[in-house]
Amino acid sequence: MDLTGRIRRWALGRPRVLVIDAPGGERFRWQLEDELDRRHWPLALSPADTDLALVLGRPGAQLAAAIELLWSQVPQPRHRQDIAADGDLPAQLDAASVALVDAANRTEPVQPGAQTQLGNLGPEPDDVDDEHAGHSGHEGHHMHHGGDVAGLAMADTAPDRDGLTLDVLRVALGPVLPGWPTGLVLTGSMQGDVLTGVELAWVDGSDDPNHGVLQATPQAVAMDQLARILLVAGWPTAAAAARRARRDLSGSHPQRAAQTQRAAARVASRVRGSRALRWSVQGIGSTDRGMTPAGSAHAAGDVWGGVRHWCDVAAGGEPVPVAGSPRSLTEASILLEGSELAAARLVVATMDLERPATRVETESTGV
Amino acid sequence: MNDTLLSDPAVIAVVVLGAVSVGSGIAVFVVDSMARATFALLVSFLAIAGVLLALDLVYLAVVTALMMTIEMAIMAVFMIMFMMNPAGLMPMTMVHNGRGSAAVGFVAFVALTVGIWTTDWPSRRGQPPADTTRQLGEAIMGSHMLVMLVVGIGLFATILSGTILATGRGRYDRFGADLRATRPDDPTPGGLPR
Amino acid sequence: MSDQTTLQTVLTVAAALVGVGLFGALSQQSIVMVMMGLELVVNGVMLGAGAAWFFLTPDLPDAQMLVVIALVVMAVEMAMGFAATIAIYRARQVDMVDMATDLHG
Amino acid sequence: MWGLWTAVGLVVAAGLGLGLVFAAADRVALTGAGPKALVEPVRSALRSLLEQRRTTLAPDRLLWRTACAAVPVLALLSMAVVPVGDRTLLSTSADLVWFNAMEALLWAAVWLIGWGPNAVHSLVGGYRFLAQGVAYELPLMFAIITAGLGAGSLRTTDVVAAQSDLWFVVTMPVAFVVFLGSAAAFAFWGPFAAPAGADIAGGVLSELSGVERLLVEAGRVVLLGASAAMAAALFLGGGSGPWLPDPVWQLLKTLLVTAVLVGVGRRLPVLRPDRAVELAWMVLVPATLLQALVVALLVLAGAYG
Repeated sequence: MDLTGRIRRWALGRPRVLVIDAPGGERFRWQLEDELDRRHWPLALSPADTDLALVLGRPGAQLAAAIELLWSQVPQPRHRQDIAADGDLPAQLDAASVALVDAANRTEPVQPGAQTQLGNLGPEPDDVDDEHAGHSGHEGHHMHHGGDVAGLAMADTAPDRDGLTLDVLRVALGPVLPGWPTGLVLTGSMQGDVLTGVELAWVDGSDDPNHGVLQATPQAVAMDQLARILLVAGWPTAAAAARRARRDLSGSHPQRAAQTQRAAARVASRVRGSRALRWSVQGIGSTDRGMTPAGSAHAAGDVWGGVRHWCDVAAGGEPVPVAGSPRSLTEASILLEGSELAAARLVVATMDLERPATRVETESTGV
Repeated sequence: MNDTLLSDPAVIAVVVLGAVSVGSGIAVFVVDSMARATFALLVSFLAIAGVLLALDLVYLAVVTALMMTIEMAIMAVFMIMFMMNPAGLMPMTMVHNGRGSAAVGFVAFVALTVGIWTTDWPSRRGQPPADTTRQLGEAIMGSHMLVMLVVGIGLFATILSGTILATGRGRYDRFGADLRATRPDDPTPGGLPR
Repeated sequence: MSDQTTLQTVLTVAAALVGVGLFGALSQQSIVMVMMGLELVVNGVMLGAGAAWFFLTPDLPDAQMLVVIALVVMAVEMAMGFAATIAIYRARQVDMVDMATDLHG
Repeated sequence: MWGLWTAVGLVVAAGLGLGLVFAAADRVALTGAGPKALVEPVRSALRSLLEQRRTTLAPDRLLWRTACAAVPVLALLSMAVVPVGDRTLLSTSADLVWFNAMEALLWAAVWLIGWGPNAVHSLVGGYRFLAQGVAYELPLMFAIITAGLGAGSLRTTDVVAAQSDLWFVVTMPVAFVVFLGSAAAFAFWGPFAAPAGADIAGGVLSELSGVERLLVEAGRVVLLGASAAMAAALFLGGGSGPWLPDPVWQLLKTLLVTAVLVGVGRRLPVLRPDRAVELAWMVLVPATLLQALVVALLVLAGAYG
């Protein structure tokens, strides 16, 4: 093998991975993430950062279309692989790695799509053109003619919380984002980074008949939720620790049960005891506005309450009765109204959202 | 002293930077995009900072670069807030009385230039100090202290009046009509326990 | 180039900046753009003061002080300009000088 | 006297070297993979070189690309006033302000990286960076000026020389901590990484790939490395120390600062900017002003010789 080839292989030896899990594949996603952690393959945050796109499970038609659009934005060299649940995971990842190096050896003239970010993936491809970031004209006032440029609509104005009528952008978040429930799409207006007119919907998700069956202890599920929250909150080292604890919890090593429990408790108490995290997320998504029914899982009603709740469950504490804890999308969208983008991401990551049990055709959300 | 005050490379640098400064100054009003206009203005300032650097006014040059960059970055936010079409995706003109303004600008330039080239400038008086920054600092803290006091008070007044003009909320909005609220009612709470 | 020619060249550049700035400040409709014009004028003043210090009186700090004052003027102009823009916009949804003149109607 | 090009080359090499060290330490702390992770920055850099540059719909390409290239250049320019041994590439009478000005120019560059690609997450990252920049600029300025105040000079070599009796960190602990924190904020790293946060899909970095991502990432770590070296020079006495030659001491101190910065920074979650910004305005600005007052009084009392 020549030197360039060798360098290329070495350089791509730790590809950045975008994991796209069709709903229902949680348990399998855990295995995949464990394997990625073992190999030190980092998770990509955006298509621009991606080398390998791994698709888990069988995405439904709408999700598949979204994945297609996202894939079009990934720069070369790249490789996309559908990971089968019943296959040998390490072998599949090895194959993906080899295929990536092959892709790098071919010089394909394909340009990545000129779409904006994955945050712009709407439920329908047509919606993508409606989102448009900073380049905002004031359609609503003075001599501006509105219309659109490069297929992008100009921004409109609307009253905002500071009493200034400034630009609003139509945005759509999801269905694929890091730390985001795959298949969930948030549409709304954004001023600066404040979201209004929030609507939530699930895209069709999975074609898998085993959809939605997660065979895991509540403790492991809580640890997974914690890992997601920590990723969104920007604490990668703690998120990795939570993933490790999740692996041990979902593994079958009865002889090491006590050790596993101690490790899980350690992770939970580290997160619970973090003053910086508490200071950062306390009060976000607070339900003071009286939107949440009493007895919800979120004792304090904010993200920090949620974090504490998941920590308690993850540490193996008595499973708090979570009467009606999976929230409906309507409830969630009311909670997200008027929150900042970061706050909305944290709130969604903290929530245990109810997924539709069967395939749902989403009606147009009226973007 | 038979040599010139500025070395030849320095003269070339000054002339080139001057041309860049004027060129990007013109670009401010030519480009369609507000983002580009803002950053063209920044380039103009940075070129002038470069000239000041060549003239051995290091502190002033660096402070100019520092202040103007911050100003332009903040201006960028305002431009997105208030400008229609800040990215210039749709070319448009937003001028009034362009001809008259151009005439005024041109006449000012010509008048100044004629004055500059017809004046018999005196030759340099005295020697530059070893440390120009120290010269300025000692002036500020010594002979010209009054100027700095006035400037300081002026800036303080600007902070106050600017905030009062810009904000839409007063203390009655934050602490209630009788000012009795223990915690201010703000759209975003912030990080301090208040 | 003799020193006098260099000084005159630099001052001409300063004069050009003042001219361009005047044009911008007078012709633009948007308040933000008007402010940019004014800033260019002050930019020219700064250049002139710096050149005067170097070529004429480097032993005195006065010209340096002038540059400092020009910087302060720019900062004040910016701050007050934006504050006024927000105030007008809050009241009238207007950010153009032409429309702001209607205020006295 | 060094030749100009030798000096430039040395500064670039020192900057890249310190950046690489920082990146390696950061990667070790982040992955917990042990010494094997030390080569990861090199691998990432090569990977970026292999990668295609991408574009977005209706970007402002000129400003975007220029800004990406500006980030490493500015980081290296700030390295130019860091004293290596007892001299700097660029010794002006206002070194400290120069260092600060390069960080201010970084504002414009990072803002443009967020603005350029015309994408939601990227723009939000740009907004966050500006808010962060405004909030940390003043504390940083006061922290740097405090060191200058103690030395009675804005020249970094004078600041190092003034610490022959007593390291400035003893009398200026607040300034030292604020300096390191602000450096992290300007490189949007660690607890101040909100402009590139995972919640906005990488924020200002979300649309970068290939060479551009490499340039920006390299600029960030070079700035952090340069800041660690600057902190060692301004507050830890630069190259002074027994037995070993000066540059070795300086390198050791820089490595120590790097290790502490990485160790503390990676232990914390990202601080949400809307909260951290209030802390900066209401606590750090008064604290650094008080620090400057204390140092001024000490100067009057003749504590710095």
